[in-house]
Amino acid sequence: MPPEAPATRRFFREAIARALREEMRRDPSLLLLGQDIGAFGGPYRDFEGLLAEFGPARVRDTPVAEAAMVGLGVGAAAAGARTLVAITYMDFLMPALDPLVNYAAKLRFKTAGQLAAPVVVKTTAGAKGQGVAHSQCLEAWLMNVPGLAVVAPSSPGDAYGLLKTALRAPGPVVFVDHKRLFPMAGPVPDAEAAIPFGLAAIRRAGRDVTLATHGWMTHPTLAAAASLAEAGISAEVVELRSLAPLDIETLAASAARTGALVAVEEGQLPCGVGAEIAFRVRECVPALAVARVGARPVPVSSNPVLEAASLPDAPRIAAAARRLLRPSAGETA
Amino acid sequence: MPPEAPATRRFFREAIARALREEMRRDPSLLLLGQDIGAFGGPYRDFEGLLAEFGPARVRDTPVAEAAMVGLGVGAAAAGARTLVAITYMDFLMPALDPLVNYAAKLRFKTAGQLAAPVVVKTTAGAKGQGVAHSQCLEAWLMNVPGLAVVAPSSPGDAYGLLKTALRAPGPVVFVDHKRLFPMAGPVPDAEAAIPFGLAAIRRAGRDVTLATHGWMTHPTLAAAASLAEAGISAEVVELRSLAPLDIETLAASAARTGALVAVEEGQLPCGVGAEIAFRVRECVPALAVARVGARPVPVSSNPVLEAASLPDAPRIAAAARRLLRPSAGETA
Amino acid sequence: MSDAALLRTMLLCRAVEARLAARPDCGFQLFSAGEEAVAAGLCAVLGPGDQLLCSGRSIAPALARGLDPAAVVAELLGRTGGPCRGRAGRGHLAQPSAGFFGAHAVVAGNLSIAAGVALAFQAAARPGIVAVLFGDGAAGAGALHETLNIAALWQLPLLFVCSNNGWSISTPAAAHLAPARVADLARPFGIPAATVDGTDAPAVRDAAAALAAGIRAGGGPAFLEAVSVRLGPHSTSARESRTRADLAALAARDPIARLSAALGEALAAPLRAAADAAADAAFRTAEASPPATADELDDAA
Amino acid sequence: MSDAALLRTMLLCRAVEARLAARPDCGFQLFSAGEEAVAAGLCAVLGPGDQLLCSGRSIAPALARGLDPAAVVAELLGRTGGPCRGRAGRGHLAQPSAGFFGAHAVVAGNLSIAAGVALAFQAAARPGIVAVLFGDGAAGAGALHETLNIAALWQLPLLFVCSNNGWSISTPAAAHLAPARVADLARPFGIPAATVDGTDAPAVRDAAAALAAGIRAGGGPAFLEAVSVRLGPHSTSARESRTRADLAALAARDPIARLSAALGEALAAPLRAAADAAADAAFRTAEASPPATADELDDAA
Ligand SMILES: Cc1ncc(C[n+]2csc(CCOP(=O)(O)OP(=O)(O)O)c2C)c(N)n1
Ligand SMILES: Cc1ncc(C[n+]2csc(CCOP(=O)(O)OP(=O)(O)O)c2C)c(N)n1
Ligand SMILES: [Mg+2]
Ligand SMILES: [Mg+2]
Repeated sequence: MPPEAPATRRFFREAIARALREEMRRDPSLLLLGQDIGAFGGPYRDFEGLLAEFGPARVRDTPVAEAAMVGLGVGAAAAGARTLVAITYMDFLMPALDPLVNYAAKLRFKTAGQLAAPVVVKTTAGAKGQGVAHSQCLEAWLMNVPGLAVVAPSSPGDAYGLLKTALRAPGPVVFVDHKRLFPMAGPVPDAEAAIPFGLAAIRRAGRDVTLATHGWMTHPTLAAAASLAEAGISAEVVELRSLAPLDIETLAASAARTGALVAVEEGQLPCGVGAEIAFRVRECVPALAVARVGARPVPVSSNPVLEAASLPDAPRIAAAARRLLRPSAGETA
Repeated sequence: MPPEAPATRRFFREAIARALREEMRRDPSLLLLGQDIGAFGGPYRDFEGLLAEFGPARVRDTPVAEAAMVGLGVGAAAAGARTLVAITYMDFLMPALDPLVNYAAKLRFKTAGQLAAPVVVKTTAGAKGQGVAHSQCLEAWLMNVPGLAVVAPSSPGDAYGLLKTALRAPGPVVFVDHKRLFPMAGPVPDAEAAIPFGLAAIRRAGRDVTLATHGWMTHPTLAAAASLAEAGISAEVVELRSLAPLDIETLAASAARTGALVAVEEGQLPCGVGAEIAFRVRECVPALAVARVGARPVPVSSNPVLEAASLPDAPRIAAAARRLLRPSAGETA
Repeated sequence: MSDAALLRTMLLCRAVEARLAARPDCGFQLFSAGEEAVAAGLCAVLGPGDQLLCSGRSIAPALARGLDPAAVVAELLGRTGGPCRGRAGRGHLAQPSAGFFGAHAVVAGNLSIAAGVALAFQAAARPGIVAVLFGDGAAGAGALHETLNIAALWQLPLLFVCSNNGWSISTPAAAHLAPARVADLARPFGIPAATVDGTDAPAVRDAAAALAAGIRAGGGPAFLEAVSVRLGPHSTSARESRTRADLAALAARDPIARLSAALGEALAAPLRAAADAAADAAFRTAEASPPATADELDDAA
Repeated sequence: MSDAALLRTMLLCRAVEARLAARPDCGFQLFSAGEEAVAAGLCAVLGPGDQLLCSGRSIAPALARGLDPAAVVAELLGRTGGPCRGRAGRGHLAQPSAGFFGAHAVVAGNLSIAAGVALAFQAAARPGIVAVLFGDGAAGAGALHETLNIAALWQLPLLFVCSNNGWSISTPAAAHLAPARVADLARPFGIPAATVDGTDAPAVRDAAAALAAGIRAGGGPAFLEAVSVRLGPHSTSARESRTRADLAALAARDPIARLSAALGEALAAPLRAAADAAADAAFRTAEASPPATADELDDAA
């Protein structure tokens, strides 16, 4: 949204509920499927009020059957409805990858356009005290699949705008939020507004290094930029927002200005988001100093000490930037 | 294997069957689970003879239930057996990622070493006329998961040696073969020999460019190197063999010598194997020309014309190398 | 649909598959020989407002659903005259405008998709029903359980049809499926279920009609198990795993021979000739269609 | 195990959970209050050679299985004195050496793992059985179907135990499960199944004993549904979705009150005091155990 648009401070969950409500009103074919999204309003209350307004035929509580949930959402979308399927945690997307990847992502191509699957799979990534099978970030897997769009907001305003676009997209979209975003509040434009996919946002301008990230990690990355500023390093923070399509132009332009790129993600590094954006940016900016920051190669424990130790945070991000800019300094993360 | 070891020419499937047979004899706890691996001998006959020798209690035909197959294999492995689960095509690994990634890959860490899951998931990647949901290469997803080993041979000898190591590994291993490898024959050492994980192999020495690849793509890549040689370009071909762990030393040493790296894979490029090895090699060899070659971002059709058009082949690999070395030449793939 | 029409449909399926099998360039195919009565009997009760989904064993289902045989053959041969422009082939053949939502080559992968189509029908108050055809092998997959449960809870207009040919590739049902009857799987969910001789086309039609009527009347999902035979090997690339004696016993259950005998050679012979002619014509038309070219890929991104 | 011993076990579970719930640093927990009779009754029939697997609602199952309460509490508090050194917490608590193969917080995720453990037992001709405890929510997952089928085909020594507390978070069983009785899901597979009042610990024990005896005698898998109650909200972070009246009705079915009443206050009172003392001691010991530090991660690669 343009910064001057009138906006009101809303919780992340409220922004999601508003996007859903508006799109449910606009598109009577839109169905919502998910565990505990009806009377309960969703595990994070981001579906609150929707059952009351739209009724149980359009807001459907499902069994714990992620594979079938996504299969139904995809099938209904292919048959003329539009659907949003809520998969509580991204770890539980695994059983549902078959309908999403083997069917939905292929559908438009394989039927030569006779069918398409305008389904939104909304799911929650990342760690917040729930342990090894409730904390993973699988965005990179999804970016690897042609035919899927993948978006990951970091703020209520973007969640609102990106979800609206997702709910109007011609094919499957995975909308990835994060457990730590739900307690957050931030400005959401008062007027109806969708944010197009494929547009990164510069969250902080800087001259010395570009920090690229997405989703929740935007916040520790901004904190890292602030601490770098105290140390006299001017960091630009680029938030990707849309992972597929990827806005390499904005990122490469920033990296070309700063000459250095640190790719930050909460997920695992090998074949991760950072590996991809590093490759793509270097295609545009060959002489670039590049580093990446991500999870340590260990499962994410529910133990708060171990969880924190395994994931990137502002000090580690800042340390990576400092190391990149002054390779001789020999700091450790 | 050292080249001088006495060896006999065997089909790929025979090399696999031999590794299985030897390990079944060595380790009486080893169980094989898979669809049609018993009397039928496996879809590619790579299980032939095993039922006859080891009986139906150890060589078990399963229902078409990939999630449970891997779950059972993992659970039995955790409980003191050793298991190999055959998942016919890698596309069908999707429903089985929950037990593999959410359970097996975490098990040793989360139980502080009380349990581990020495399971081998053997599966077949890649395209050969079977269409959009039977052709995918998902190695990059697996490399993204800490706690999984991933290997991908390109020859009978390596299949034999890597499978033996997989069947002795302390934790979960995904052994990825390829539909196009089964008709191939090649030398397999006469003496029992395992190939350690984490060792890449230089398949052809060269001076001008390093072509890095794995699995079936090794063959088109070698063909590309041969055609480059005719054009006066000396290409070194490094076959990774083991994707996790990754032998960056061998690859970086080659890239340091040649100054140029083309990463070749059959799978999709975004967050792919090439993105990862490019990043890792550049950490060691900063001033490096890098390109990657992979599938076009489209589903892989069963239509032979479309299948061929969507995947890398020797001419495209060679063209990418030429473009990388002579950026002004402006050739197109 | 009359018994003669059922025979006509089955003969067309057989004739098309036989011609395809004879071609060296036929590609990777799964044939329905022996299972035509399931496709014909089921499709006899589906109307234009209904949709059919099936597994990768799709040729007979598509033809029985009434797709233009020339277009089906064009698709199988990778020609742009196919409804999917030769991109999908047998494994993913689809023509939703003709009520054939499509094949999906992932075993059991179409079950929840079909339930989704039924959900869209229900949500839009569309009158049709959705039928999903799958094999006994698919019955061991968790997708069936999840889909039965949701279809029952939500009373979706969905007809589950299992062509139980007794085999999942080389594995006999006794080794891959504990229940003696696949239809028993529907019962805990309160879903009406029937088992019928799947080599008896009129019997399949009548059983399907009864169940479909219940669905159309708002009774929610139903389940039909048709006990069929697979006369040939699993696929064009699979070895035949059954003995000669087994195969001879199966051949005696050929649904086409059975209905031909019932209707009499005087009626069957001209139908056979017509089917052969229709199949020949379909191949001629299909071969005149241009093969797909790499340009198709430009449409994918 | 005597009825008094069942009560002792249940009281210990309740006392430990109550103390945990009272701590501000308790983390994300799922409690078993109301379902202790299922854990206690089931574990009463498991011997040292058996293994138990369960869902993320693991505290009562672990304690009922006889794990050292101090070690369990240490694990829950993230201390290195836990069997998993504080890495696993409630969601993945495990101590296989004590017959507790472990919790797994993915709903239905432990079913096929448990069947694998049973397969290892069978393959090694080990005499024990494996029990897997899961909720009604897990019964809608395909994993149950696939595992029932394979367990039946291979006659695995596996006892399926569903603690049907009627809820999957906020969703009542009527909205997430079509079958009226979860145990009915086992019947098509020919698996012996029983439904028992899960708030009656001796009844659970006796039903489990009968089914376990069948498994030990080589009869293959069995299925026990225990109709239980969840007295509190789904988790420490979930809102309570039920009305006060609902909760009051559930409280009347408290398995501990029920067995206490049956055995009489004279017997129950000292057991309660002993459980409280044991729980206090467990917390004291656990708190003396050093918290896990980041060094644990060095062991992961
Ligand atoms: C998920 C999955 N696993 C395995 C396969 C390989 N496969 C193709 S057909 C088939 C047999 C399925 O048997 P059934 O469902 O009875 O169908 P039929 O072949 O008898 O028509 C198998 C295992 C697949 N396509 N999908
Ligand atoms: C695959 C999966 N989906 C969703 C969840 C979130 N979740 C945690 S517990 C739970 C309820 C499960 O209900 P039930 O099986 O009846 O167990 P109960 O909580 O009643 O003990 C859900 C949906 C999960 N952990 N795993
Ligand atoms: Mg079959
Ligand atoms: Mg429950």
